[in-house]
Amino acid sequence: MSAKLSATQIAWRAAQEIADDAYVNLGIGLPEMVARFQPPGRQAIFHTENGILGFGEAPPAGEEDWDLINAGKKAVTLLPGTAFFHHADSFAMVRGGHLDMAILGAFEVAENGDLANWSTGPKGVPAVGGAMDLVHGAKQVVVITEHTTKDGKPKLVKRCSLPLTGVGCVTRVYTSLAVIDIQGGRFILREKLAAMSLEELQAVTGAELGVHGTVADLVVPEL
Amino acid sequence: MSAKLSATQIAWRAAQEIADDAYVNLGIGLPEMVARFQPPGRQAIFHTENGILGFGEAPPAGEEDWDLINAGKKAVTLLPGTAFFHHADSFAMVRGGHLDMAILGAFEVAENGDLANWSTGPKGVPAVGGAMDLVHGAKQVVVITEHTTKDGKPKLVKRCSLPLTGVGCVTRVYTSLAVIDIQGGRFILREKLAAMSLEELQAVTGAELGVHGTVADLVVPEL
Amino acid sequence: MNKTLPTLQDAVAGITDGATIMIGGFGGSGAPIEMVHALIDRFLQTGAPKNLTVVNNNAGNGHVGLAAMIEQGMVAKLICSFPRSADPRVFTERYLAGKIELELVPQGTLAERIRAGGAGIPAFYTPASFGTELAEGKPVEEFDGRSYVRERWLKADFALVKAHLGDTMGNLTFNKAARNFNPLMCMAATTTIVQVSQVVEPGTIDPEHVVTPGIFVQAVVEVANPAQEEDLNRANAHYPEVAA
Amino acid sequence: MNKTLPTLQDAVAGITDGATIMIGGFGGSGAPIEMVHALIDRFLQTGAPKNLTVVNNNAGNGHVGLAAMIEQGMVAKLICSFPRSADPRVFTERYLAGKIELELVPQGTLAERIRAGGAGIPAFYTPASFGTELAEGKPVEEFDGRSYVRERWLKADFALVKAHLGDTMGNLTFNKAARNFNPLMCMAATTTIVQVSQVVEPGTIDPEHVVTPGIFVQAVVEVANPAQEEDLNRANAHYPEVAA
Repeated sequence: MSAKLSATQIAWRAAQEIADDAYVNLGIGLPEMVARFQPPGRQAIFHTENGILGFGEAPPAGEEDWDLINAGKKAVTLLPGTAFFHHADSFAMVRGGHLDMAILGAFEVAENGDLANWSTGPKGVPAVGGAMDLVHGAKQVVVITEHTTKDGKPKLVKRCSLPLTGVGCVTRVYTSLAVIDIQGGRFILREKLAAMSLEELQAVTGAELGVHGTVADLVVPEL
Repeated sequence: MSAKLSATQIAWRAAQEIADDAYVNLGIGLPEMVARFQPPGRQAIFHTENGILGFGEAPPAGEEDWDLINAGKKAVTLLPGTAFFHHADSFAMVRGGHLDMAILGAFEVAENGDLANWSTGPKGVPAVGGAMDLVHGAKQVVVITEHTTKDGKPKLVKRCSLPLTGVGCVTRVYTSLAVIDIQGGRFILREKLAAMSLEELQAVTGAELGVHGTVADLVVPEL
Repeated sequence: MNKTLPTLQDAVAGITDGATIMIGGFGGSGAPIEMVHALIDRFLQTGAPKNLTVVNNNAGNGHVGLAAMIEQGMVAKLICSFPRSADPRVFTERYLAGKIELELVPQGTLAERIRAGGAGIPAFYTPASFGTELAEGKPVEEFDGRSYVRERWLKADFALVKAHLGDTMGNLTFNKAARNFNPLMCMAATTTIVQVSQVVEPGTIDPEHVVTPGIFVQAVVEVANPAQEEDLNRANAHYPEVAA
Repeated sequence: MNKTLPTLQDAVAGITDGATIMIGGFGGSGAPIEMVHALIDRFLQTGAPKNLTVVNNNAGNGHVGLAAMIEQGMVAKLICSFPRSADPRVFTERYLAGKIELELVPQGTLAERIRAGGAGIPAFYTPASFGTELAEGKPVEEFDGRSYVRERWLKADFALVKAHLGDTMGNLTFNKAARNFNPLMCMAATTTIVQVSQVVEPGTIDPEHVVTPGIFVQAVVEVANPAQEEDLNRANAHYPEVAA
């Protein structure tokens, strides 16, 4: 295993925690990958903001139906039991607390559960999509992310410096180095790569990593 | 013609004012009768609160489908172009200003357009139904009513004494004696029975009847 | 995933004393009569559930369904828009005797409050009831020169709903105007229990024709030939049956 | 009753300078491209309409549909949730140059504001955006211990919508996830104009399967084989066509 998990491996790890029959929304980009790695025997029902519940994976290239897409505008397929609905009903599912889990990407996650994932500041074009609704609606809001930015700065921080997506909303983070819960305004380390010491992990994390009981090894297959 | 219009005749008179293709909600009771008297060549689309647009008249006795009823719980029939929808969508049509006309009954109508039609006071069981939504939603709110109560008291009054259904909402009243507009906080007489003088009509009306221009004869066929 | 339950007894087994229950239907159309009768059976056998708050458009008709529940004394409070019917005596007598509480809500506001409960909207403004006694004590605000009343969402512990087809994942269709409050109540309850005329396999209902997606449904039970309240009342039925 | 119009030119003829226009679709799915192109044709021929406020989930992709409208300079302001796409350059360049105004709205709030506009709800509370810069200047209130932001309804002068079947009374169905914002926008505009793949007679669409009842629709025009924005963009199409 390399020094950190690949994006695919982070997605795999997060997928192991999705319960059978759970209703789950996967954010655009990396989170979309999670669907591929559900453990055998488990079948979550995936929701997409643009009005589909219970869709299946991407069709082969050339067989796309561009009226059958997910929130990332990628083509998906039907499964038995799929339902279509309009955007207000779709966000009733989100805001009304009907989803079991939302899995989102992040620029920063703070130890108080704040999430920043929509804007890198006043330059450029801001785009929020459904993230601000998802963070307040799903029963569990989970983040998957690299542990640090490309230039090595912590993405898990004491307080977010970037514009917030939501306040106190994230309860678990799967990173390229660790699995971390957010409880009582603190990061609680649950799993870390075996090759890394707690001190090394702390050094690339922007707020204190608490430990309750044992910290398990973060074990992910080669993918 | 008798000294006043029958209930059926009031309904007939109101029906003459419904435009072709208008979307119309008819209140429970007397207003339901209006649908029968649309002039030849005109076809309004009737809405009922319980989730049907474009239904037809009652089926023959014994052929009722009790899942196909109007707001008065009377059986209706399908027409080509009927649509079913749930109660929130139904009242979106009402509240959102999509209906051209609502025709309601009344206990009292005041010269300021206030309507009282749901409660006769603290005794008995109050029941409001959809009236409070209809009076604020339809583009035109019309009342059909006897001109006076059974014991001869005016139903058209200066200010309502009974609990209000809506404030300043009624714009026209069809009674057993007259057709009256409400404009600028006043009753304006448009039509009256030819056999009745203005003074006689004023005597059974609880607020001043203004006259703008001519007052036409209220002419209704025997029914 | 299989949300079906084998019997009506299973369907109503979890309903607790003091619960808030939304019961679908507009008058008899869309009313889950068999499920309500199963709940009455349980009450007669065990004394529970009682002290219930019921949300329904009406207050029952005759001596079956919701009226029979009220007649048994199971209902402490009713939230409805129109507590009148062809035969409203069961409710009327208890209400005038002070034995049941009534919260009267304009019908469109009732529908919107239930939808808001399901959609995570804690409050909204409506023109309905402005200037009337049903708005007393409620915040009022002006928008664009018109006055509106603020209303709160309405949620429930349970929704008892009648649908037409239901697949094992809880996707539902309804029959004609029996749709009414049913899809909204599915959204607004912690536990939504649906009696359907037929349970079908996922994929049987065209995804374009699903009215209530399964995410809003926790349990489905088949009642193959459901009674119509109107027919029962025309036959002067009582539940439970009384000796003639 | 017959709400059909013979041509796309008729459909867009009444749209005025400075109007607020809702345009359906989520990305390309459900986007009424042919109707938007007819509107561009009219602008190129007559100089109108311009100075438009457009409500859409996105900000166009490539050089067709909404992106082409923006490229022609017809749009003064965009209200959307996600002004990014595979090729967002048309919007991005105008935005960064200060030539187009952007009101960014969380997607669920955008949908609910449009529904509220159609449903006569002038304002509602949502948890979305609480504590973020998108809530700045908006009233905040606590309900049951949680904080919510008050949002206003969104209405439009016109909605340009794409549907699948439409009958002459304006009853509509949609194709799969091309439904998205389209039924909501039908409700929220003074004049809703719909391009459908096929016009059918009333009664052809089962009343149970009507998604948008005709009361929300003012005009219907048939576009038999509508293009998909995704296909146009993969072919690097421009509207109007540019010399290669």
